[in-house]
Amino acid sequence: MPSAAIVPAMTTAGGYLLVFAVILPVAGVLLSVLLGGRYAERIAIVVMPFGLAIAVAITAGVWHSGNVLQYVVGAWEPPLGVAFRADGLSVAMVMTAALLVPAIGWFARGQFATPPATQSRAATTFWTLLLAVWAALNAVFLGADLFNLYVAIEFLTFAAVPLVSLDGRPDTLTAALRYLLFSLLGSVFYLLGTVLLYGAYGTLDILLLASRVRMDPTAWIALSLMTGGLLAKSALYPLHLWLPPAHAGAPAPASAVLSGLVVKAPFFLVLRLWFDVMPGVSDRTAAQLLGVLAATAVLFGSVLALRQARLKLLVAYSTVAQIGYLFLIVPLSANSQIGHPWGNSAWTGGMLQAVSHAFAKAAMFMAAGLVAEALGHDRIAGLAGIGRALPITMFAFALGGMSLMGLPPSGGFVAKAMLLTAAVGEGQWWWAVVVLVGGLLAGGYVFLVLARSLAAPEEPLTLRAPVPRSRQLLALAVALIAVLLGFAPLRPSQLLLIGRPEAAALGVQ
Amino acid sequence: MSFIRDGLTIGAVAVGAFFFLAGMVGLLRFPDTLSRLHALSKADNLGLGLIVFGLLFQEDELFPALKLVGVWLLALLAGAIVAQLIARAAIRDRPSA
Amino acid sequence: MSAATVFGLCAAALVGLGLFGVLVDPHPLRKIVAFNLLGGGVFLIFGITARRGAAAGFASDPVPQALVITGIVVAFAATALAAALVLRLVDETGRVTLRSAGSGGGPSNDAHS
Amino acid sequence: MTLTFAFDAILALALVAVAAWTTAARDMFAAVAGSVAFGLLMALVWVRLAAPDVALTEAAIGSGVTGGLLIAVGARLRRNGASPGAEPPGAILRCTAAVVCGLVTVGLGAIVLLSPEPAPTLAPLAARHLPQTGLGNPVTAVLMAYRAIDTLLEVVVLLLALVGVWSLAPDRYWGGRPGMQQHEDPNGVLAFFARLLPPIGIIVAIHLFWVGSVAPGGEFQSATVVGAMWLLAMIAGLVDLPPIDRPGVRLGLVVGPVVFIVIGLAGTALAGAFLAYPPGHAKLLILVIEIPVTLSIAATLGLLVVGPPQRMPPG
Repeated sequence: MPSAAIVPAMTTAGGYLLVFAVILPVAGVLLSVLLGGRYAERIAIVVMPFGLAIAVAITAGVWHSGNVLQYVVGAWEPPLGVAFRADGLSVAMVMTAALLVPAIGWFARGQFATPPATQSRAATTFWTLLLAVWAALNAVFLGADLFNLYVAIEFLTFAAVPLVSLDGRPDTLTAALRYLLFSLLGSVFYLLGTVLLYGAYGTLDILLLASRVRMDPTAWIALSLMTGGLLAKSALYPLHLWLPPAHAGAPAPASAVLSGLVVKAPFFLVLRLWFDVMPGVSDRTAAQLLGVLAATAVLFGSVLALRQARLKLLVAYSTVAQIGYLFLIVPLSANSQIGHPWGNSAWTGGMLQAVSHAFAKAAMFMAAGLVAEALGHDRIAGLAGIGRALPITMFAFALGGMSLMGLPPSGGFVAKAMLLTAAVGEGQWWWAVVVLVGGLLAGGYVFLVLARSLAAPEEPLTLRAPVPRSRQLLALAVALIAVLLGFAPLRPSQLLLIGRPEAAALGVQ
Repeated sequence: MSFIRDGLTIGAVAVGAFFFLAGMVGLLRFPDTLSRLHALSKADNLGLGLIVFGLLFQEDELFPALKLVGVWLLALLAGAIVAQLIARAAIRDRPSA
Repeated sequence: MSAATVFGLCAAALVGLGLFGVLVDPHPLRKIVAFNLLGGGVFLIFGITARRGAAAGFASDPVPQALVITGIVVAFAATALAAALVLRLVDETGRVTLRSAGSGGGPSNDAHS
Repeated sequence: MTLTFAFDAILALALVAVAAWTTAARDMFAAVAGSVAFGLLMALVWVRLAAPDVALTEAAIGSGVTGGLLIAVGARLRRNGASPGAEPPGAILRCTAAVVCGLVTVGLGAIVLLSPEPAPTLAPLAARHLPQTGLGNPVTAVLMAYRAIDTLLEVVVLLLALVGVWSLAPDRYWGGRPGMQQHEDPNGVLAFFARLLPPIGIIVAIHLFWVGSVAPGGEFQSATVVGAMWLLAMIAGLVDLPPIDRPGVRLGLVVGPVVFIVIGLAGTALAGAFLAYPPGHAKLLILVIEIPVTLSIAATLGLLVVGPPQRMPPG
């Protein structure tokens, strides 16, 4: 049982990489603030390959050792000190961020390029905050201490909110303010749960806590408070109201970061809480309740996406729906009949959904941004002919949409197929219906856009601005990653099991 | 000895608290900003002074005692300045002016 | 009943009051004020946890105390950012409200071109 | 015992009463004033909970700087004659909210009453390792040694908030000076005050900083006092608000976290872990970190209060 070797007090070989994954982008942020707008873009571009290299090294380390990487900061052992820990789950998300952030950064050069010797507010802020988002995401995915994770999600909030209102229009300011208020409320409830757990069990370290936590009212209330707070931050129905205006109002690269990556962080913490910190505390009713919210999000978000008149809002509402799929993990694995949640294909399916949605949605927002730049608007009714004018862009949009629909061979297909398998295997067929109907609705809104864009325009389409081919190809590349994820094997992934207690004993292949 | 010190402390603090109370009543009952300000700053400065005076008897060392006096002086200074500023603002914004 | 319990009940009341203010007050600045009350209640729970953890010659567990100090600073940062957003919104629109073209979940969100 | 209990009970009731009044007050300015009073009462509660470090932080930041910021914003909203653009939500929504809040309160209250006393604690561990840090104040030890990574990230969070606030400047003012109103009357009482107080304030700040290693105090409290003195001088018009792209300003903002990270990295080489201190040098290194961190926090707090640029950049 290799997992039994995880001792909270030990720094493993290669553990220092975890600290660097957080500190490197932080250093970039500090440098950007110090040197100002002229250098922010260059600093970000220089930091990115190193950040990617660190993520690859972490992945390799976890994969080769077959065990978690761990770093004890300052050599102060938990529970007194703070540790960072990378298991299979962390690696999947860290790698996703490390691929997407540079891709989005490269894409954003077309929009936020800084001409030499001048400064611009939006560009400086964007590049500084892009690195800050990256640092915060890594801190969330690698954090192993509940309070350190609180600081990390607040870090993420402060990095993400100003991205929404970069253009300074009143409606984006309103969206940013609402996002901030929802997010702060979410964090404060997370914090409340954290202190209740500390008061009951005397530690904040996730591993130590998992070994001490009991099924008692305090744990139960803490779990509800923290889950509620995190749901508000990840915009699960009915706490989704802030998301569409915020994600649709932000500049396209920022939307791609927010929709693809930022909302995944609170979801990730929900998984940590339900499956790592308190696996025994969640009961069937609570898990089913969460499932009902998730299912409503899938259906409601998809229907609203169908009814949108603007492309970016359509994509944003589809995020509301796709977040619903993620939370189906909870009812499908929390009380798995196999015995351990991660033995179930819902676990892998849900994580694959998180990763493939990140790429698919980023590609779709990039494409939507290019369309809006080319046309000067993003009204769906006025898209006729854009498919012929920007074929690569619309192809990227279609590939991303394919993953959302769950068409083979995309990552979304495998993810949804695994969720279906799990729903049937667990005897909870009603979630299977939700997955299928959600896929059909997604097909509806994606085809709506594609059909419109391929239609012949009434008058010849004139593009307001030329769209560089490189940016279109970048969107396509990101969409292709989402599709290639579909060649992942259709069974519980070994990588995601690394660091799961008892996973080895379970003998899942 | 400690009995006398405690007695002095209790007496001074009680009188100080009375001045605070009087200031509070003035703040609530007086009709306009300026007279309220008058009641408040008078009572506050005196009240705080008496309380600090009372607490001095409980201090054996010089430095903490000096810190207490310092607190009073700073509060006095800040109170005076703020009262000035509020009074000016009140006169400027007076509806008849 | 110990001091910790008294202030613990007080904290519970503050969390409820603050949450109510955040949820129902229409004015964003007052939402922020209410949010600070809510935060105060949560910090107080840290305080009573610390007080109940008095040991080893410390009258209060230092770890939750340090966490609260971090929390207070973060809460201030949040207040400052929210306040700046409110001010900019007022400069742009002359109104203080969270309801705008982007409000609500309906499909009528395409008000601006 | 009963007397202290009575005091605690009255204090707790006063706190709830002020909070209720703040929530219910019709005038927005009254609500802001209520929140300042709330912060001061909270500081008293922290003293009663044997947490003087937190009491100082609460008084300085929770009540002082936050209060100043909210008053400034409230005054500007009033000056702009901003109309409240929305009505309160309907009765059903209010009732639902009240029920939810009531449930949260009851649940929390139940936990408070049911929790064991004494509670689990890390105090013995913190005490055992205190000699390794060379510090006398365990709270400073948690902030600067055991959980230094939290403190580092938090200082950066504060800086990010400033980046966010600055990003709200209109484009034409980018790089310019913040727009806070100054009272430029060189012979006025405020200017007098602003000349008299800062030297005293700096001494207080140094004192707070210095005792922080052995007694209540430390960099956050000290930084707030420094920041407040700077703000006072700016409000009184003695010093102008700095343009946000002045290199000195930028340097002041980042020097703290940069030194923090550099010493942390040095720890990787010299003491075996990021943010570890070599034995025997912990106190000195912590001090070396704290001085620039105090400066950076002070600068960040001050600039957060004065807000985004509102004047054309020079040149």
